[in-house]
Amino acid sequence: MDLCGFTMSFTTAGIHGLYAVMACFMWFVSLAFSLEYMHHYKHKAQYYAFMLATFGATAGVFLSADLLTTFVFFEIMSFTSYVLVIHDESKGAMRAGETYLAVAVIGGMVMLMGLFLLYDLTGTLKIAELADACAPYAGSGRLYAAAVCMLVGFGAKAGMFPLHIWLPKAHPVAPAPASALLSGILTKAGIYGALIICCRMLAGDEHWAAAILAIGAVTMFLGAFLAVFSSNLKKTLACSSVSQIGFITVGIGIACLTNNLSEMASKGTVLHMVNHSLIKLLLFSCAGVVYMNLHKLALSDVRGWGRNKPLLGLYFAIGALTISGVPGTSGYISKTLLHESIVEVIEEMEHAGEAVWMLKGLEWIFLISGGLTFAYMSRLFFCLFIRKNRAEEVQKGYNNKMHPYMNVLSASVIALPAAAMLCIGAVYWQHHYYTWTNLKGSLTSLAIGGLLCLLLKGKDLKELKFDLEDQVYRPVLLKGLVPLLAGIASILTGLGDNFVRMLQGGLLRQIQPHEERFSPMDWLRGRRFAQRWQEIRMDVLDSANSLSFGLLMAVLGLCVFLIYLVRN
Amino acid sequence: MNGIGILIAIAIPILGGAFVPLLDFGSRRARESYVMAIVLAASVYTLSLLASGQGTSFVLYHLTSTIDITFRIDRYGSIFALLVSVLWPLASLYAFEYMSHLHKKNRFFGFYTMCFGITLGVAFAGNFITMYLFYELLTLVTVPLITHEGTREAKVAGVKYLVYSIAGATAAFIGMIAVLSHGGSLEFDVIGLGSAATPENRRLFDLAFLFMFFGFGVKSAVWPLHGWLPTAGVAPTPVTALLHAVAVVKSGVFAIGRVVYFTYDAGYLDGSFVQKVGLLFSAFTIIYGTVMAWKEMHFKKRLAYSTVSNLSYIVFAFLLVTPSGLEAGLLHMIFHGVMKIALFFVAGAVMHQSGRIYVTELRGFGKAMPVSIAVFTVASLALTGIPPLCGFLSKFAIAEAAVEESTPFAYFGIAALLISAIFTAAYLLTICIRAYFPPADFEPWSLKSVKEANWYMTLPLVLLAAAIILLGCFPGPLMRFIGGVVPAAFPGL
Amino acid sequence: MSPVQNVPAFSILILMLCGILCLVLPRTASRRLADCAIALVAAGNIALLLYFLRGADAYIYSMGEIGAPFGNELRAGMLEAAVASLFSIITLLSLMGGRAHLRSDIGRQKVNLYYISTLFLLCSMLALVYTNDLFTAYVFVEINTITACGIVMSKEDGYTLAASMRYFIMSLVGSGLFLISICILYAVTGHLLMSNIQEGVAQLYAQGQYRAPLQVAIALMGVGLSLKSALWPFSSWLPDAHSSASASSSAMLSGLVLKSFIFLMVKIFYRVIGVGIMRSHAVLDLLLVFGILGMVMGSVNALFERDIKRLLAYSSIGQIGYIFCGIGLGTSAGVAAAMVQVAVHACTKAMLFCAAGGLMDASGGSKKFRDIEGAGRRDPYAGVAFIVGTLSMVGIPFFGGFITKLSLVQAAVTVGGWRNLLSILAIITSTILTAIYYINVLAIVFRAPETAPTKASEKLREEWKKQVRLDTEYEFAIILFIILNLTIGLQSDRLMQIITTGLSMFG
Amino acid sequence: MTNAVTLLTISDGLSIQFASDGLGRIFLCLDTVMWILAAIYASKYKEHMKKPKQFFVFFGLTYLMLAALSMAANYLTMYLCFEFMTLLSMPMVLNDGTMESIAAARKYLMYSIFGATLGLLGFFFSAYYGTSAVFVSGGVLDAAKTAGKEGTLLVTAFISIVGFGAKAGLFPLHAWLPTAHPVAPAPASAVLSGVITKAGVLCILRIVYQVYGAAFLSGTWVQTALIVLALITVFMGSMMAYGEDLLKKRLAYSTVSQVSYVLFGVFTMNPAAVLGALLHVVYHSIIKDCLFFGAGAVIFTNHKEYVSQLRGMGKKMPVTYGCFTICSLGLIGIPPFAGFLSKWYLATGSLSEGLPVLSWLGPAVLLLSALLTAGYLLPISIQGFFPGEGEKEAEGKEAPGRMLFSMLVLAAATVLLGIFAQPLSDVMQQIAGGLF
Repeated sequence: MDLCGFTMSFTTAGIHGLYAVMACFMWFVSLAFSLEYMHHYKHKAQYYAFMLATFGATAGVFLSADLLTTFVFFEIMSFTSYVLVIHDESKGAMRAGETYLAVAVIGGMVMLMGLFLLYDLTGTLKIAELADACAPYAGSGRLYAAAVCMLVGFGAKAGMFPLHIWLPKAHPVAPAPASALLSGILTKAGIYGALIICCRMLAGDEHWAAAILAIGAVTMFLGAFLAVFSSNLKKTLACSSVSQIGFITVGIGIACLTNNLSEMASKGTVLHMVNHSLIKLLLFSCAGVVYMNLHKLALSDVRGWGRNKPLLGLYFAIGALTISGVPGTSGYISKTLLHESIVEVIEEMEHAGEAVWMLKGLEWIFLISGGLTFAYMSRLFFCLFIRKNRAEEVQKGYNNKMHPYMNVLSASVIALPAAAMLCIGAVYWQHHYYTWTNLKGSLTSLAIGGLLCLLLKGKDLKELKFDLEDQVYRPVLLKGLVPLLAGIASILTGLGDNFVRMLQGGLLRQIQPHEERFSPMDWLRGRRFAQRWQEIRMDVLDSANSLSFGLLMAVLGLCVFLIYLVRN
Repeated sequence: MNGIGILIAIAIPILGGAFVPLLDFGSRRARESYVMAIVLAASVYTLSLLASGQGTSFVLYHLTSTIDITFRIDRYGSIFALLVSVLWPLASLYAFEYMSHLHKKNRFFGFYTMCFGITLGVAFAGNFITMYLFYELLTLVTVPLITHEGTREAKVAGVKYLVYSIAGATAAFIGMIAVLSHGGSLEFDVIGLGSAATPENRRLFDLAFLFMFFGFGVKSAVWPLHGWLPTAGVAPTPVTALLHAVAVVKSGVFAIGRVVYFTYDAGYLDGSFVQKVGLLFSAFTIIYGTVMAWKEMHFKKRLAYSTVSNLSYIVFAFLLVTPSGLEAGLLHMIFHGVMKIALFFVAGAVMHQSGRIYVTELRGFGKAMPVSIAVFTVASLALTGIPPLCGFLSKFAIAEAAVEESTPFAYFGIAALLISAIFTAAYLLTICIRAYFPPADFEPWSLKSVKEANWYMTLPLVLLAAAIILLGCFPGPLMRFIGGVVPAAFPGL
Repeated sequence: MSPVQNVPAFSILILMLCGILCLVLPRTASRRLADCAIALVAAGNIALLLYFLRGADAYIYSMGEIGAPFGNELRAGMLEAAVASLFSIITLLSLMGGRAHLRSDIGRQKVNLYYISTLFLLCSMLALVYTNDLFTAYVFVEINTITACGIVMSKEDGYTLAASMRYFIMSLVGSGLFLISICILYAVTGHLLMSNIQEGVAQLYAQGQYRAPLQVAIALMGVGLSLKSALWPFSSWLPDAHSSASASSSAMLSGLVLKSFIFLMVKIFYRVIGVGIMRSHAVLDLLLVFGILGMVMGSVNALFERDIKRLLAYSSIGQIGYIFCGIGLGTSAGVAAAMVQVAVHACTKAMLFCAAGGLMDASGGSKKFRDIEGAGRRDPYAGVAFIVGTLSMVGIPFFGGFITKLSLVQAAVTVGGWRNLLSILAIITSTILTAIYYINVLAIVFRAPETAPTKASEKLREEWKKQVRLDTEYEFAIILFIILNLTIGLQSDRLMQIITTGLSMFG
Repeated sequence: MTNAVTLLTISDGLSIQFASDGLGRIFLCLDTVMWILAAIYASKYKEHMKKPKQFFVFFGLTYLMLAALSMAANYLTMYLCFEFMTLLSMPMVLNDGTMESIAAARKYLMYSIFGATLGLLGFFFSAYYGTSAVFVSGGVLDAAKTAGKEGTLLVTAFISIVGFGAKAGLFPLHAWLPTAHPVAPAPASAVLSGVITKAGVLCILRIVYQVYGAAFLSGTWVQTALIVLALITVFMGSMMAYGEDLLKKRLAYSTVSQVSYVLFGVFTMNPAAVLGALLHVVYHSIIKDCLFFGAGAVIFTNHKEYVSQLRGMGKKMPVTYGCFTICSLGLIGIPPFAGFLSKWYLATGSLSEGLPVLSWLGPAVLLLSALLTAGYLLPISIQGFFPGEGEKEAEGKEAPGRMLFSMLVLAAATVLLGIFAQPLSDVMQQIAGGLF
């Protein structure tokens, strides 16, 4: 179908189809939940319109067969989702929206640049043909440039390390169903792009894979670290999304390293993406319920609210366990797959005799962040459902279960993702996943998690002072770069005008009416020595007429004659 | 029609003019009809001469063995005569109205009409001496016209004009005699120096050329010697319009054309040092003239400086010493004459009706004097070089000739042309803007006293505007008439 | 020996005779006698000129029968005849032109004396032109000096006496120097007749003897005659003398007296010392330089003048500079140019002085510009004469001035080097300056009275207008002058021929 | 140019001829459509003007000259129409009669005439060195005559292009745009920046492709210099717009930068780039006119000039702001809307042309400028629609019907041409191909 001036092509093959279905499911659940959530919210019409628009765009992104179509829907998705973010127009929301839009637009532009370079290099943007189109240019700088640009674009949406700043800010302010979708599906769109780059364009390129792994590791650890220290319910979940994206990036990195041969890596990545979407849908829904009733999200306020709400506790527990990768849950399976793929690569590299210490480090970070995940999830669970609120009367208020905290529809709807996760866990209940080596990995991370949880239990951790965006990005960009460029531009603009003004002031100055032009004669006449000269002339004239002057001149003339003639 | 016709054509205005101060006319009407009769007779007769008498020559008097006063109608001279005889009746008609409130009309119209005859003399001169004679007489006759108003300023302008012209004429005279005494021929039908241009006296001929170039350059306002033209702006408008835009200055340029094409020939001058000097000076004057015109806020002084620059257009074209250069120069001579006289007439009309002489005081005149300002706009568009009008044609022809020459000096000339076009737009169109679009807070009643000039003044204006437009769109016949010069000036081709 | 050949001797003798007769005759008779005598002499000289024009060659006319060393000789050629006839015509016209002034200036009883000195003045000038003997030349130089001072002193007001006394002393210095140089020449060559001296000098130069005395002789000769003919450094006496004299006398002085001495200098240089020696002689450079200075300084001073006669006097210095510049160029073309200027300037300056006289009559006798305003309208003859004079001075074709400028420039251009450049520059500046002050005067003379500054001068002018008496003789003279100038202007071709052939016969 | 109609033959080399070719037709349709919409808009806006009669006279005359310019068949006619268009459009700028507007009009006149005169230089040389007076795709230069003279001809080409660039807001001579627009009435500034700048682009297209010829100019220092100038303008325009608070001046600076997108495409002399340029001509006219109409509507109804005063107006003027937002998105180059396709072709054309540095630097600068465009256009719509609940209620009412009509048509065009761009880009493809 040719639309927008070029042919748009769509496909439902493989991952495209899978994720399209996932998108539909996610949207169904969140819309159903938001019926109740939005009940007493303002601008409902605007909310539902843009939710549907975002759904369309996201579906388009997943189903598109060539990168150009992907980009088209990608942009639409960015803008429509922006409206969701700033839905309740609070000051925080506006500022977060601003950051979100800036990152989205910058990411979009850089990705477009990547597309240009790629199109110029290979001549085609069809995803299917990309693999063999990029093969001849394997190591060339232009391919790397294109890939980097596209990675920046997709990475920004996915929330990878350098451009993750908008995620922790955007989700808390967005309405719960929206933030569920944001972290569930939209990040997956980013990952979808990253997947194409790594597994289609640069499959098997060590340098590229190493970079991806590095980014993945950093994101993984950073996300988890931030999550542990956040004191807001939704902010923790957002940071956990960042961390989970880190896990998936590592998976992609491994897949790219092994040139798509390692089946475990690719299966693990896909499975983990699915798991993460469902988990975030579940957890954010729970957070939504909490916000729906209390309109507060800070952990200190919400503490102890869920003590007498067993159903909510169950849902939250399922989510927490899956995300921490406790054996038996689908989370465990995907994490183990990823972990095993790393171990497999290490052995292979050891076998080939290359340096392996880097991958070993990666494995350890994998395990530690797994532990951290378990730590903050359990902290949430304990805070929400186990511990009592510090203030007695608040706790009493929470306890008396007079009105239902969520109606039947939303309860059943939230149940769906939980059920889906459990059955995935069940489907993969084959034995070989539970061999000792696999179990050892997850148990070590759980142990670390438990240890940390004990350490931090009871203490209220304060917010991290350091915030990458406010300290680094905004000052560099707004205070440094923009004024500099603005200065250059104003000099350039002013060039023409100042030149003309300088000319008119100096060389071409117009002689105003009745302005006396300087005339040398008048000046001379006015001078003092002019009168003096007049008198001198009168005396000279009088003397000139006297006889003596005549004789003097005659004598002088005679002398000149004689001297001159005698000489020659 | 033997040569005597030329003498009659020249004699009618000179004698007619001479009698004007002597006869005492009953009324203004009588004098005007007499003067107009004389001028019309002379111009009609001249035009008939141009049509029929091409090539006839007439020796009036043998001054010495080698020098005599001869008249000849050749194509080059007849172009200048055509311009003058067409514009003089218009200028006279204009002058009747303009001079209505000035004193000493008899004397003014006497000299004014004599000047017509003398200019025709310059045009029809057969050799250098005759042209020099009429050239000098032209100076003497125009001095009283400049000092007509008798104010101190006018006297200073008159003396300055006299000094410049006499100096120029003498320098030219010396150059002429140098050429004559070294074997060059002063007759205009003998082209070039021929055998006389031997290598050893080449330096002397160069010096003679420079003397003549700067001698006649005074009248054609080449840069260092242009001082008199702006100061002569104080003269009454018919004088500045006709003399300092058409007759006097054009005779200077006409004489330079004679020197370049008829005394020296293309073979001698092409690529020579003197040509470079000439091109350089004229190109610089083009720029100098327009820049000064932009700086000057006095209406007539601004137009005078614009004349300084436009004259150097013609000098530059002549000095390219190619057939297309000659044609371009002549074309601009005619077109500039028509355009500039229109501009001066408008300046005169504004001054006559409202007494305003500075450019900044012309706000809102578009409504007060619609016809004059409309003609002014047409003329300034033409002078700026907007295509359909005639100014563009001559500018294009000059640029084409310069491009054909393709030497660094020629390119400097083109650059000068363009810069001057920009400045012309600057100093003329801003006046039109002020006149037509006064600011919102402008009270129209302040111009209530200013009315459009009567038909004496507006008729010439309208005719000139029509001429500008017609010459711009249908220059065919005129360009063919000018084309006839090339075989005369370039016998080889 | 056709009868015409003895015209030179007869004209000198007749003038002497009539001069003496005038002493005794009553006023009107002496006036008529003087006029007739001058007219007769003029006719004689014109006949002689026609005789030469028919192709006769120059001849020596020995006075009396005595032999060479003691006898006296006259030499007449075409140039001498032309100059002599011109001088006599102009003297006649000046007398007629200035007649009205004679009555008012000189008073009744002294008019005879005036006529005597005029006749003797003309006689001495013709003698200088024709003489071929140095000592005779000295004698007539002395007579010339005395008579010239006579006609200046005749006006008898305090200022004129002082001016003429100053003129007299300076002239005597000049003639003294002239006498010394003649003595040296006589001592060196032993002869007094020009042709013999020339041979003597040629021999001396050939043998290289007496180089220094000869140089001194030439130098003194040059200074003496330059002083008499008012070359610039020696001309400080001229402005007072010529401006204070009455109209006819200043006309004669400016027009003729100066020119006669120049003619004598040319004759001595070319006939006594010889063309060969003179061609490269250093004195010519001096004459050229002083000539150029004269041209410029004369015009500059005239520019600042506010009195019409002084202005004309200074303009004479300028024109004399022209002549000496021509001589100084050294070539025959240069001398021819000088001779043309002599002829043209004589006519023009005489006419201008007579016209000035007329203008002064029309403005109550005052010479100041303030009063002369509009005088040209009151006395049209003077006005027209002034116009013709200005046009000629400025050098408009059809008038005399043009041919002088033409010939001088032609001469200057053929001469190479610094002379060429210097003279051309001088010509340009002097032409400009001349044009300025003449046309300035013209403007003043013809300015319409309305613009005159004060009411009072208005009434004054009205009466002056009434005073102008119809003086037929004066008008007749002015008309003749104008005709003379126009003929010189138009017939310049024939004038040039006469001069060139005259010069070729000269040596 | 086939079958040229000769209006007037002045002399053998000079004649005023008209002929319709692909390029001319695009510009003619563009002018006509824009003029109709502007006329509808102005019919309502005239209550706000001081001298409406004078405005409409010159409004019509300028259209006449623009139509003639697009149909001009030779250099002389093009120059003639160019000059007259300047002269006739100048009175529209000083319609308000304030001293400031007169000064701006004079500045506009002087810059344009300066540019036109530089353009004249090109005419002189092409008249002499060219074979046929009429425009011929691929250049009219006669190989024999220009054998030794390439250097000078390149210089004249550069000067005349920079000259005509004055009208198109190219860097050295762009200063008149930001001064003329704020003072001109809204329909005038809409037409002035939307269509009249395109006249400058048309002239440059004619000179580059149909007088000197792409083959003659491509690869030379002239091409690099011109591209650098275009890129400087692109960057400078958007940078200055980013910092400008006066709405119309911000849009003027945006015009300066957007028209240089087109010039960048023209100067890269690559079929795809030229296609992008032509598309951008159409898109930019549509979008910029709509933006100016929006700005005019805001000034007309609520007399608010500055962007900082417009917080929360979106609620009060939903339609205006809706169109404004759509067009801003189009201008930024967000895919579904019109702006994206032209940027796509410009970038790919430049990259495929393969000039040493400029091939990638060009698209980079274009995207940077697109980013800045987002920076200065989106905040207006955002503050308009989402003022944030703290702000007090902004007062103001919706623009009158006729104004909205024009804006709606243009907004619709932006969307439709964005999505169904294929027919338009095919036509442009064929024309762009014809130029080489």
